[in-house]
Amino acid sequence: MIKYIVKRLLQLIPVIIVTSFLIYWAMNLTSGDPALLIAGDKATPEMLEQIREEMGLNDPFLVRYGRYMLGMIQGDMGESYITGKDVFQTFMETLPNTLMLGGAAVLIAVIIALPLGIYTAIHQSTWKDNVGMVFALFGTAMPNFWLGLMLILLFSLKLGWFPSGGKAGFSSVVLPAVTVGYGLAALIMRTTRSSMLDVIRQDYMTTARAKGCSERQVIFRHGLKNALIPIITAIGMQISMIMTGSVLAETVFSWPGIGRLVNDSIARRDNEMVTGAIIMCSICMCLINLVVDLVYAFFDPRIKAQYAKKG
Amino acid sequence: MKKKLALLMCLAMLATSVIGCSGGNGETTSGGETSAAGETTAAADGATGHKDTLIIGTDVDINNLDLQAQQDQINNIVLKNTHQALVWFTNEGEFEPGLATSWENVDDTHIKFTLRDDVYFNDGNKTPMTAEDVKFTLDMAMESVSAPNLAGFVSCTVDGDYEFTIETESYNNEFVQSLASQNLAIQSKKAYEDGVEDPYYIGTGPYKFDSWVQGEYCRLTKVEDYWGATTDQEVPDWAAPGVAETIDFKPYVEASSRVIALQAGEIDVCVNPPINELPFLEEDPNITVYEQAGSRLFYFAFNVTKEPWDNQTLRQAVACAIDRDSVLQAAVEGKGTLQTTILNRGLWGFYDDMEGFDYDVERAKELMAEAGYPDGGITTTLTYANSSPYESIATIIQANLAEIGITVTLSPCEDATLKSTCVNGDQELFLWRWNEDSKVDFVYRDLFYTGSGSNYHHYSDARADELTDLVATEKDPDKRLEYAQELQTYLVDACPQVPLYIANLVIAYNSNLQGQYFYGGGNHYWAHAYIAE
Amino acid sequence: MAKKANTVSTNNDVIKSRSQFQEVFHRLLKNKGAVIGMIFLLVLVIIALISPLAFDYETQVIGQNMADRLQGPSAAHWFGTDEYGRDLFARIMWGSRYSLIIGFGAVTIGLVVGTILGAIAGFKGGIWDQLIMRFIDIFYSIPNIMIAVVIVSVLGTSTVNLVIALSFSAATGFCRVVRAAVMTVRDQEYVESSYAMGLPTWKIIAKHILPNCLSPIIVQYTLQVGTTIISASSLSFLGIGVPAPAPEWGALLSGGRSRMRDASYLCVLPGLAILFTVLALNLLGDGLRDALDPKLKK
Amino acid sequence: MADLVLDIKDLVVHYETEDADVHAVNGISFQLGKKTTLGLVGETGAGKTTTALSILNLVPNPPGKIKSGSIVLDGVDVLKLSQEELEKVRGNDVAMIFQDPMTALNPVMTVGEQIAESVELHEKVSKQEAMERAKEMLRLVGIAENRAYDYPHQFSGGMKQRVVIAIALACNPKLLIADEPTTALDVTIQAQVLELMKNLIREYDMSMILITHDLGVVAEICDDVAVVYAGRIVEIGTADDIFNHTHHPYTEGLFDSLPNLKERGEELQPIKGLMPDPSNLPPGCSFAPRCPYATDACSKKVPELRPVGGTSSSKHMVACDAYDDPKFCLRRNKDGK
Repeated sequence: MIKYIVKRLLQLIPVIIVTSFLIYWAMNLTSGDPALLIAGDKATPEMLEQIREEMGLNDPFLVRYGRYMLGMIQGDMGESYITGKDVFQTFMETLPNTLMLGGAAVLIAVIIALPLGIYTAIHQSTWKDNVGMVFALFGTAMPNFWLGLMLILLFSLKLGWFPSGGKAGFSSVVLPAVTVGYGLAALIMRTTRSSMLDVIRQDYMTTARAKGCSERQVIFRHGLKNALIPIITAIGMQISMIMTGSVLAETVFSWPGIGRLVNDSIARRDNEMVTGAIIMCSICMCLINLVVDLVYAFFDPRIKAQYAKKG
Repeated sequence: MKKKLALLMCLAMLATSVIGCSGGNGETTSGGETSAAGETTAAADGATGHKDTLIIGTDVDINNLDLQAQQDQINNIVLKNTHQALVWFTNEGEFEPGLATSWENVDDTHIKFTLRDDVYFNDGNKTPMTAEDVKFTLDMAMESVSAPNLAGFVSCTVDGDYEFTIETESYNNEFVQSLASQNLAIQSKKAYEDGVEDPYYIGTGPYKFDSWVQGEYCRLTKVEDYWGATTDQEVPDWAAPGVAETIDFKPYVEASSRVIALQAGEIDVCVNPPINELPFLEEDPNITVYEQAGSRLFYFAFNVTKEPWDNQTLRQAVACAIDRDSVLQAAVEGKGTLQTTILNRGLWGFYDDMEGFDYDVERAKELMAEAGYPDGGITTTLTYANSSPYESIATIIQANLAEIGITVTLSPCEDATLKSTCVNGDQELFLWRWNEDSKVDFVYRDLFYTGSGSNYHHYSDARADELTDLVATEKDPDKRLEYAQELQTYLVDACPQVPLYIANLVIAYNSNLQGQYFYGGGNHYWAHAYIAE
Repeated sequence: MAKKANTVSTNNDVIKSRSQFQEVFHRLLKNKGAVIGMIFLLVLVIIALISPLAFDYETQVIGQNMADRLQGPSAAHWFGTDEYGRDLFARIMWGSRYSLIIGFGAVTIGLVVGTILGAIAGFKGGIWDQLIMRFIDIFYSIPNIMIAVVIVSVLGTSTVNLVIALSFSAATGFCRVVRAAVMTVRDQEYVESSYAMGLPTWKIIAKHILPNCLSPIIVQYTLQVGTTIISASSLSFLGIGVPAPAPEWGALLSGGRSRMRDASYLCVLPGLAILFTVLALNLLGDGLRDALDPKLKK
Repeated sequence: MADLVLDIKDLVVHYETEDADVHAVNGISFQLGKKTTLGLVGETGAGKTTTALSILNLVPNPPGKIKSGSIVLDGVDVLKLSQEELEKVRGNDVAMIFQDPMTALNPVMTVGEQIAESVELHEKVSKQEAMERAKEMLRLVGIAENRAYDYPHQFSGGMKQRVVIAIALACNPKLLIADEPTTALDVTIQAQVLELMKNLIREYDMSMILITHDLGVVAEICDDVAVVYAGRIVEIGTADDIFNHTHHPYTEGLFDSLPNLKERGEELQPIKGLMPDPSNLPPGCSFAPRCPYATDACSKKVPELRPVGGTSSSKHMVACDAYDDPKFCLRRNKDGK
């Protein structure tokens, strides 16, 4: 098993290299000159030139990229042009916010989606099923920033239950988490329903009933455990959606997360910060996918056997 | 090596935090939780009956608190409370003694200053602030991004503990005023030499830096043993000790949620509330909406080196075609003032009586014919930043110019792209803004002088340059005023840009707010503000 | 599985045989949701086609009359007017053109690119497969909004650039689906037999493999259009979508968000337009998935 | 009779879907005594499995509906039981073995757990005791004890069927229903499993219903045999009656379509025609369209089971009106095979 994990971590290296090259190259192409942003409106051309020299912006792209990667290897991801703070440190400061938002969103999504998915699977093709499906379809169809605005309109404006933005304790994470979570819940619910439908038809469910298990035991002890694998895959795949969803939720709710950090940095042409943040994003996602794969083994002995054999 | 270990260790911690991110259990707390937010409790302080914390909701993220390495207004607003400059600039446009009690011109190129002798830094061991610190700060500034603020500075010689002389390249009326800019506030030489971490946090102001989490909040705490409180000498108002225990600056980038946060009591001050939501705020009894004339000028401009905009008459025709009233209405719903001159309102020598080019479509058509384009037939692009007022302004100007046969395609882009496009002179028409509330030279020289970095019009005219220099160096005040007025008339006629409107300063705050000190340009002074109870 | 005539016998009448396409269509019609979806999309396409005739772009869609600014929905203006006095109903109707063009445009490009990549990866396997899949994983690990933001800031903001930016994430989706479908089909006996018959590779791909990947592709296409329309509106929300004064739904929504309190219809109505369009696409997509995949019959 | 384990009276089960109304079981009745094994024989789709599932009231509910009839198990009518009572009966008094061992076991639970589960359900025992019982059952069906902690995917097809048997017999039920237990296995394993089931039945003096379409298996194991066609029993009797004194033309057809080792080269005569479509059965005797002896009368009335008498046992009954005419005799019996 450990060997498998190490192998997966090693796979990160090519991902980091290619990602950093792509992003650095793309950011290099973007119009707009960082020196201008740093020096502000009153800068004289000579000063701009001096800043560019100082920061090595005039060097050819490959030299700058090489220097950047050299720094990366020594664990130094460079400083942000604008704030002067170390990229890695800023990222680690903002990451907990995104994880908190992402975690709450996944939690809300799972709390809504699992029972609803199972419920609609059990009562297949009845009106209950259709209502559940409409709920799911609305989730996937609704642009989540629009949902965010409507939630603000209703819950913080009219009812005043939750703060409308900013990060201040738990109550402030609720609306953004629902905004990101609802889209997630819709996808997870559809997967839960379809995987439960497959599982319900399996013979071992009839065996369980023949043993005398109650309907509840059959569904939850036997059915759910088998259905969890595709559901976990669905949640795993949604991780990138959490990051995307949160970029928008963070903008609407002024939530200081990675999405907004990257978005602002791109606007400010803060190349080092953008490249560093996106690399760390992809590392996080690869790690999360690895964790999801490991969770499989916990749930499905057949996959654990493969790891043992392969690892 | 240490850093690499940190990187790996963080990756592991990150993985575990993902699994165990139980921190995110977003169960809704009991409904109706609208008490004043913010971690510190709202215990009333006995003496002057005010709340402990003052929370200011800003519309932009604070990005860099190293005084001389940044140029953003939001950073300077925060730093104004922790650092003090040699010269104090009042919100009526006057210059009063700051840390420097007096100064006088020894000759054209030398100015002698004397310092207060009772000032010390908030570094815990009350290191006194001396001329050495001033010299160190100014020399450091010349190497930093803030060098333009000290245009004309040659050197600074220390004459005694509390005296020093600055040598300038030539006589300049406004040199002393530039010492009032927040980037040039005096920093502690000892802090830098002792290798203190982030030495730029050490200042002499009534508050000192406490903590800053990017995107979340920036917190300043009151300095108990502040020099202004312990000195026996007479202390000017601006240097009085602070009142609230802590001041928090919280960014709320989304305008509507900033306003809701104010109404819900999460923040005490809402900077730049969205104009269309003001009626809701005015109805609210415990919120005051304050409005005063501003100083930020929004303008529409030409790249005068680009065909056909090098044609002065054509530019004047376009100036007459722009309906500035509806621009003002669409952009800020009338909360601003129109003007003809190119100088920011409230600056010395502001002169608006020249004839100019008011909205007059007939005259515009005549000028078009005169310029050689009787039926227009020009197609051009208008480049502007994709943030809020510009889009509405661009849409209106597009419609206005269509009426005189000029088809304008809109090309919005990010601020960064706009700036570099304009500096490289690739743009044809563009929208931008300029905020200046102290030095007129920063307007004439920076915007219109040949070769200046911010001269996006790429305008170059010997007469204009000559007048700009005269305004800067003419000692006789009457003559200087004459030159200023002639320069403004000349520039308006040359019409490299069409000044659209000066946006009013609009700010909403908790009605119990006391001790605030507002500036037209927006860089307010919060050191004495508090919420009374 | 050459075209197999399906025998459908319903209560004793003569056994009718139908081509595969009619069979799918028949099953599709039984799914109420899919029918609603199809009807809505049809209406939308019609609106998109007739809007240039019904509304004159210059005067009604982008023309300004500050006089009747910010009027609520009324008889004159069914959806009310925005802050420049432009009729919201006309703008939303016209906006359908943008959403459809961006949605179908980006996904079609994605389809072509993705299918080619997927077919190569699935069919050739080996190092090709590794190369392409690693590349896709990279795009997959970066959130697609961020990719789009970077691309748009490189190319500049315009509808065409937006379509290109959005076709990236569409392509990754198709590549995965096609690769999976090709892989399953490749091992079937009839593919081996066509090898035995000496058919050239590209013929095998065209004649045998792609037709059988058709159903997952169709389903992916329909669902992907929905997601792309949402991404387009998200980019407009972030300010880098279709430039003003084009009435793209995302731009309308983003413009209306500052008016949430005093003119909430400016924000609600474009949102509903996006919602129903994507809902219709999803209903149709689900209906197609059930109709095309007999195994999933209830 | 006192020692009656199971008494089914004209059980009717339909599967109602939008397209059609499938009459799977159209009035099946039979009794089963203690320690006897009844073989239910017939082509696929004749309603054998549905009958078995109805005994446990396990017919999948949305489409399947038990129209009428009673199933008295040990004196209690199963169809009248509430859900809780049913759960007590299933696994305890009556247990079932399924056809395909590959999918009959829960892939994510260890074999030991799955056996222990049925023990825990019916007897108030601690987890450890249940596990011990499970190990004991495994040993009984010929699987090493320490394999209790392995997962189903680590067992071969034959071994899995043994586990299913272990699960069924965990609470030593009175009646065991085996739905084509060996069809999915290859021949050698088939013999071992059958041998195992024969010993277990004798040892636990259980009665069993064996559902199969393999006459060889029936001959080896079953005491009585019931031939099922289109949801009805057409002939029932002891194994000897059915094999040696076949009376119903369908049974004769079944035997004819079997290759006979003695006379090689004899041409096989499959029964002509196809199984009738259960959603619209032909009128009268549903075998009439394919019956070589059919007359017009056959398609008028549904033939009832009538005792055969003669040399066969008292249990031997046949549902064929051709026997109204006493001289009627199957071709098979004429040659005295």
